[in-house]
Amino acid sequence: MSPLLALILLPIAGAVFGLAGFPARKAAITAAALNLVACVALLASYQFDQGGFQFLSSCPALPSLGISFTLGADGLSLGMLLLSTVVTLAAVCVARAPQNNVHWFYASLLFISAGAIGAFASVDAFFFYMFHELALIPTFLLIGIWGSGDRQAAAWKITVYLAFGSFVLLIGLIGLYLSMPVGARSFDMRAIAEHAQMGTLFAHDTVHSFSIFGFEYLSITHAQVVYLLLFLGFGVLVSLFPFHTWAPQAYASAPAPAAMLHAGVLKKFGLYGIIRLVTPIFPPHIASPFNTLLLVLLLGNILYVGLVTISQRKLDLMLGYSSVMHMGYIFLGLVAWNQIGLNGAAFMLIAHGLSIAALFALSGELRERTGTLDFGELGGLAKVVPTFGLLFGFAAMASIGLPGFANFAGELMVFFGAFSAGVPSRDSFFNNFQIATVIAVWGVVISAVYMLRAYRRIFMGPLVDRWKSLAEIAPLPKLCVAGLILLLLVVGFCPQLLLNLISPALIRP
Amino acid sequence: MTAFLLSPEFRVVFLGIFLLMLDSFTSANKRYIAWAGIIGLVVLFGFSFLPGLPEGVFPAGFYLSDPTAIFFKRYMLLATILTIALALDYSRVYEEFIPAGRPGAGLGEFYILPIFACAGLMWLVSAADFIMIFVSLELVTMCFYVLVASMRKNLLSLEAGVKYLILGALSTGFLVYGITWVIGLTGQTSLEGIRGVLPIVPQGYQVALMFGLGLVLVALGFKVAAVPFQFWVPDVYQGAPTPVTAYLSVASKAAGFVVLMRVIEPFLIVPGLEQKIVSVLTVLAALTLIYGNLAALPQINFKRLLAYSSIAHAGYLLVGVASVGADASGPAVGFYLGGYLLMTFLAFLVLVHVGRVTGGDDISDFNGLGRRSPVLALGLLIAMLSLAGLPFTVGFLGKFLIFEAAMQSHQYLLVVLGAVTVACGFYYYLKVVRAMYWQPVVADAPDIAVPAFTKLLIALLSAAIIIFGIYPQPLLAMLR
Amino acid sequence: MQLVLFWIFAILMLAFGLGVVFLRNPVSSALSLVMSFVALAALFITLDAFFIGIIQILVYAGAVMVLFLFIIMLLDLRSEQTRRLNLAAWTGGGLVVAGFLGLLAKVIFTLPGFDFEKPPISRPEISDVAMVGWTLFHKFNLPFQIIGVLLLVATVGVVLLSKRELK
Amino acid sequence: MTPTLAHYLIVSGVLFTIGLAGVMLRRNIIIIFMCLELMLNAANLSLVAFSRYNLSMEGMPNYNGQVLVFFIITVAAAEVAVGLAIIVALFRARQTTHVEDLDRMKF
Amino acid sequence: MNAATVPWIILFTPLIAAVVILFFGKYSKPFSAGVAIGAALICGFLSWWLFGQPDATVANSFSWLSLPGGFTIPIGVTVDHLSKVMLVVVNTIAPIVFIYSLGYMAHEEGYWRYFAGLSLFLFSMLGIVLADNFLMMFIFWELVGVSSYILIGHYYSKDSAADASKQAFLVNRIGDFGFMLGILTFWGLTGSVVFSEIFQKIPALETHGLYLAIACVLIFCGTVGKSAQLPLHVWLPNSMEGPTPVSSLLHAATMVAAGVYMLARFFPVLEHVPDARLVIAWVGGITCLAAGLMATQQNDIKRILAYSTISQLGYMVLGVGVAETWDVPMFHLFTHAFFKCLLFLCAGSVIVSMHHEQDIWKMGALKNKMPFTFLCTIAGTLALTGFGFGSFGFSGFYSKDLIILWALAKSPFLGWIAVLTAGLTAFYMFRLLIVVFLSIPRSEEAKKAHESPLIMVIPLILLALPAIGAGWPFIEHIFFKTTEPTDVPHIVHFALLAMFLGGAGLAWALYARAVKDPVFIPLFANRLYIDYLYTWIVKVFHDGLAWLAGWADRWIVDLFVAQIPSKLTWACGYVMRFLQIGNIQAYAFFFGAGVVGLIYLLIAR
Repeated sequence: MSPLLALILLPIAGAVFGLAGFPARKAAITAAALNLVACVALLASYQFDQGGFQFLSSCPALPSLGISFTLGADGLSLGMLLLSTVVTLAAVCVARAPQNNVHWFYASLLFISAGAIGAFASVDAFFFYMFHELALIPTFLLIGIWGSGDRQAAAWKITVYLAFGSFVLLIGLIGLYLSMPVGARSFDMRAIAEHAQMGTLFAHDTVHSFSIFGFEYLSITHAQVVYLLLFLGFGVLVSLFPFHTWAPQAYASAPAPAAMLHAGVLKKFGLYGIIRLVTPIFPPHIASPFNTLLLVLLLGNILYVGLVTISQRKLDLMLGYSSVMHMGYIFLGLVAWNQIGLNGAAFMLIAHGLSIAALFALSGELRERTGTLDFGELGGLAKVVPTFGLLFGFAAMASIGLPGFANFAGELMVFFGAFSAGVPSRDSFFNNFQIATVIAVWGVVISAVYMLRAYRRIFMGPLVDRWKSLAEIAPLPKLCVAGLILLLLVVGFCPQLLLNLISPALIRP
Repeated sequence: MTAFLLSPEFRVVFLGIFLLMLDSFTSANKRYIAWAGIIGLVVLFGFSFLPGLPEGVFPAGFYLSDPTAIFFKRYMLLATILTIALALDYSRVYEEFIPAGRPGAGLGEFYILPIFACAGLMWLVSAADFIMIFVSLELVTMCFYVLVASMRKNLLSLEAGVKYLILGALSTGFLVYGITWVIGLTGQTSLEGIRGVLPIVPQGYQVALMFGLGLVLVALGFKVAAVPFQFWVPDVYQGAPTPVTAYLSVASKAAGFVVLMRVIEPFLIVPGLEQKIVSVLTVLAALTLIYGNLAALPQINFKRLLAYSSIAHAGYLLVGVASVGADASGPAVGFYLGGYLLMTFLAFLVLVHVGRVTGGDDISDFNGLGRRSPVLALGLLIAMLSLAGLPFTVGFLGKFLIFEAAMQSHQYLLVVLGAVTVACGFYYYLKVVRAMYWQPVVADAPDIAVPAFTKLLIALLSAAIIIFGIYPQPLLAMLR
Repeated sequence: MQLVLFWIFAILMLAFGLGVVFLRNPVSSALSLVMSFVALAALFITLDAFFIGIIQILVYAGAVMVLFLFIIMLLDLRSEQTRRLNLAAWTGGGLVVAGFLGLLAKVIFTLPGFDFEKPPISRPEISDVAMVGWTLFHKFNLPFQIIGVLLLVATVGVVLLSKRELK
Repeated sequence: MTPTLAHYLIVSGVLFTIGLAGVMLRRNIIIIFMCLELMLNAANLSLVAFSRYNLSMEGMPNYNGQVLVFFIITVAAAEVAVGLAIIVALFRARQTTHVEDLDRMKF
Repeated sequence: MNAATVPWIILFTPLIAAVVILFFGKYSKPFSAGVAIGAALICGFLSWWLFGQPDATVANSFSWLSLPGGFTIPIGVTVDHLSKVMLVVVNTIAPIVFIYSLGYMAHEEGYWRYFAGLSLFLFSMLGIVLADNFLMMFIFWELVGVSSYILIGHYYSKDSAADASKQAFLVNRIGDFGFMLGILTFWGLTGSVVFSEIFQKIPALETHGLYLAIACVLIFCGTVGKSAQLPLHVWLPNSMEGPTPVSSLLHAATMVAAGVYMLARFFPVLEHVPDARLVIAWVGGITCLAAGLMATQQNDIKRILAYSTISQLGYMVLGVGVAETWDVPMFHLFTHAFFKCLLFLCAGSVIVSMHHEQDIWKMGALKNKMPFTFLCTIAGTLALTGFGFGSFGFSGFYSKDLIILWALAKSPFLGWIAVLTAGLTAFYMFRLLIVVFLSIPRSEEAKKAHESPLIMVIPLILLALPAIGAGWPFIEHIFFKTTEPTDVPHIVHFALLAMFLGGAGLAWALYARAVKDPVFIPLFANRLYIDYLYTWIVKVFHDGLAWLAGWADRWIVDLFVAQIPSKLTWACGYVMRFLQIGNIQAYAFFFGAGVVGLIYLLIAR
């Protein structure tokens, strides 16, 4: 039995205990804390010199289709697991117990966590997919029952959207599976990668031509169909422009811990999936025809969504949009298709997860206290809640990629990766990637604009009378957010700590 | 001869006759009849795992005992057991609506007719001959005519009965006429014989053969609720007694699919025909997917919603049937049906109990169920998630296998349509979840007490949904 | 000669069939159906299917139609009141009927070699009752038993559906 | 001059269509039911014609078809019994046999 | 302690101080101040010590981020003459200003925040100075931005301060945008971000002239932002919302000079790219003239100094563009740091005694009440205006004239602009001096003003000395090896003197007795309307665009990817439902139609 199974089962056990009548909050916090400890222990026992997937355990589930319940973790997954457990603990601690159905509330949170952990600990693409979906319903319930604002619409939107996206993804996965030679098909990520290396994947790629009234409008190979399906599926899950509108609304309506878990951890599933199942597998000749399209879309994320973020008048929506915007950077790193970009993207996955979790935790706290996140109604809060302001300042600075925080190192690698992408020789300058990089770097300015504007509106300026007696942030949330920020700082100062963990898993020729 | 008479179907018939006698000649409490039926069927279900009868005791070409048939015989037995269990819980409502001289009169038949239907269904899944198909199909249909209309003081039940009667008879007409053409042109009644004759049937007969087969497809399409032959489904499902609805939507549909796959199989060896059959099935599947899923969106009545959902599932199953090119399509359809049984019965089980207390079957009657009865709510939650196709449930794996088969036979259109409609499905299934967990309880609504046996059933069905959703191998092994 | 007989009975059958559809009074319809069945039985006999022809008259024209008539009388059904003439239904129905006829025509007229005469039967001395019976009990034994179960179910069903409430 | 197989098939097809038309056009359930019987009988006619014209190898009519006719007649009789029982029950409850009155459930 | 570790100690001491203050500072004011000042003093001593060490180029870096593919970003210190000089400047002025803050901030709240910010700033600034590669420089570049943000926003409850801090950060980020692109381009060209490696490869890249020029100009964008060159100068005057010591240290002496320092660091590349230097020279020249013009019509004492800073930075950038070595602009940076810092601290002293009144038209005749401050201001003014002739003068005289000479040598037009600006400088500085310290008191506060406490006056005196003498050749030669251009006509020296006298005289004539400003030139008073233009651009374009995007996201994108599909689907379902009409006849008809359709598909197609 793999210790990873314990990692998945612990939150579920916490949820079950909570549902069975134990004090839900305590059960949840205990489970999350134990899980974090377990994860750190795993990290400590990972054999770095050996590399690759470890803690493997496998149990055939559907042998006829090459599906087995295989758990295992390499550096990248360990990084993601660490992110998941850290954010889970923070989310559970930050969560304010609602008046009704407390046990369901915590159980939902823990189920989201279990789903994310399961996905990151799966080596089998099929179970990787399945675990992600496990979190769908808890999210629906969390937003629908304990959300705020237009919660019903938001809950519907995120659920139906993600359901659609994940089924597109499922089709893509099946397509990938079917492009292996008969008899050697498998959903094991390692096997898929091996096939890709040996050239047996897409070995008999067929061209499909689509024509209407004799006019052939599309000619596309099976591999390209699969590539597009995977990218579209993962893209919807990650809120790739223009399929992003579910995210801000959902995060704005979700209770803070749900937003933390979803934006911080679960949404990373799609990008992680691309790192695992798309980048190492598709040879450039299949992928490159779509580069321009993907670049345009991700620039939509950075530039257009960035502008949309600026126009927001409420903190929660703004944070939601900002998280959508940052996905654009990660995509840029992935599309760059090279070592630097890939590492940058993976690095940003974790950095962004931590920073957005901290931000959502704080915004949730703020909403609890003030009942509003409207910039127009807030102002000058640093006067009464200085610690709050300080923490928010740190988190905001982290999120806009200030050096010293982990996000910066990630963005840096992404920019360098993208800038050097697609250049056969250093002599030909200004191909699509470089133009995209130039625009993407402007995103750094955009994110500074909205973050500072928000900080200015909420914490600076004259204190609004209504908030004269606002209470300072409670110790536990403070500790959680400070912990997240500390992690960001540590990783930001010594990015090599994290890179040593993840980069062996991200070797590209 | 004894072996022949002791075939599983006859055992079921004998059980039915025994119970009928019990019902007529003793004044036993009708519940005992139901229990006796359940126990008898469970025993027979157990028998089905014993080494089977030797091949060859059955007339050649009539009766198949292949793994599919055996699997579906168990399937029908299980469905019948669950139906009777459901009927037990439903009996209080049922009693109100049957005119009876003494308390419980008519209940006996209500418990016993499903057993005869079960025999018919078991024959049907073994049938390898058009006459056999016709006769057993009619046996099943006859049971259902009676069962659907049996709550005679309930106008909806009567109306449903008439609708089912007329449209069912219409489809029988088409079936018979289609069979006529097929038999007439090939001179063979058995599928085996037809397979043998088809390659030497003159080219010119193909059109007429397609005409006949098309009419048979129409009738089977009626059974499985394929658009455009689905019109009876919502009305009949809504009006029929709930256990009957469940039985109808599971067993009758499953049998329809088994027969459908058996019937088209011989015709697929002729290349010209195969392509046409597949494209017609594709059209049917696409229409069914779209209609079932889309029309379900605005529903507010839960039973009707389940009816549309049943159409939608027929769509996914038809995708599997239309993927006959893939070797995995048969097991995929079988597995899907297996999962469909579990989740549908779970949903109806909860509906029976909620309906018993609230007296209605609108979605709004489920408001606050999470508070009123956590067990029922959890059961229904699992059922809905499985119907919607969420991973770790058997419903998801079913869809997965179907999509896999479809991708393998390059049915890209259907696959994409499937993905889109799954998203619709999430909407309407989650509407129920929303009602249970989001919506407030109606003021002073009492908690719903659930009998222990029902709790056990809910637990068993939920567990099966999840276990087979993670480890489907046992089911799949039965199908191969 | 046979052809003449055939046409006579065929036209009778179809005409009475139309009568079923177009006569307003249910009783007329039912009687018309009886006549149609009788004509059909005659057609069976032209096809040397004596047993089926007799059964047709006994079971159908006799038992079944009596049941129909009995129920019509019992329920005291009057001729169908002309509610409003449902133009849509008639056009729609007409279209479907026309379509179906067209398809049928295509099927029948594309069939090669269906205009051959009746082949002679090799051993006309064997009674077809015997042959039908033999086939039924030997070859189609299993379906026959199933039919038995079916009749049982129908009986039980009718009983269930017709029980009266004792006040 | 004897009638050919096509004759019978045409006549039976027309009869079937008449039955279908009746089902679609009549509003009285009992008459609709009668029309359904017409359809079944049309099928019977085809069956018998096929069995007579496509002789088996021994030169005898194909009795398989005739057996099916026998079954169809039996089933039809049973169906009529059950169907009429349902219709009677309906009439008792609603005092009508008109299809247009049966629209409690829709959409 | 050796030359390899000392730079690291210098670099990290202030950071440690900042962290300590962050965690413990709020409990004790003296503790905060003590830690910060102690750290600054340590840095100061070590810097001087280091300055005394011989130059040794040892590789002194480690990899901060490296990937298996060979991509490495090092963090390392470079200790060469240039960085030593800069270290000395920064670490000399910083302790003085820190100490001065003790007095200035004595009664302010947020003491710990202030000193933590100062320490953070010092850390960042030293990082820029010591950086041995572009990325490290960029990292600290951003960090000085953020410390500047914190310090400008010290009075965050004031709208103007909050806005100013935000603006400063954002404008700097715009500059950093170019900077980052420049780094990327250089990396693309040379495959490295380390200065020494880039310098080695540049000669081989002569063929890529255009790319190289673009890259240099992009790098220069960083300077434009940080050193407040046109067109990104607007934030610097607004940054005066911060406490005066901050203005003095960050926004006059050191941080804003970082842009010039960076160009100097980068000079080996610029030498090979004349096109880029031309751009740089023009930007510098235009900035120095425009800022000088704007300064003439400001009324806020700190703003006048701020524009003067911009103008002087313009000189320095001009110097980078025209001079033969980096010593020329760095020399001006060196002198300017002292006298501008001094001037700001004097202004701070005035402001404190005027109870935070900053309008010069509320002041007047302070010379007797604040004698030390007055004398120091005179020293600063003379240094800034470059008073002197022949071979003797105040510090600015040496450094600024050197730049003007080089400008004349390279491009007469730019040279004369610089000369003209010198006259403007004299005018606006004497305007300030006269209005504030001479003439008549114009308010009650001015009448009651008194000298500042000793802790503020001592730093003034400490700074006045280098302000006077830092340019003297014997001192200059310790730090720099400047050369004069050869072929400049001597008349220019007279012209400069004339400019000084003319400017000062005009100021005396206009303002000696003025109660309020007798001159009003709207164009200059309104800062050439550039601020308004930016406000308008930001409002109309950026915000407008953002609003448009927000609108589009809600009403177009969301409509197309979410609303329409979902509503349409629902509507389709709603309509389809009506097929289920409830009527058996209709069902039979649909059934029949379905049969016909299906059979048609099967046989007729």
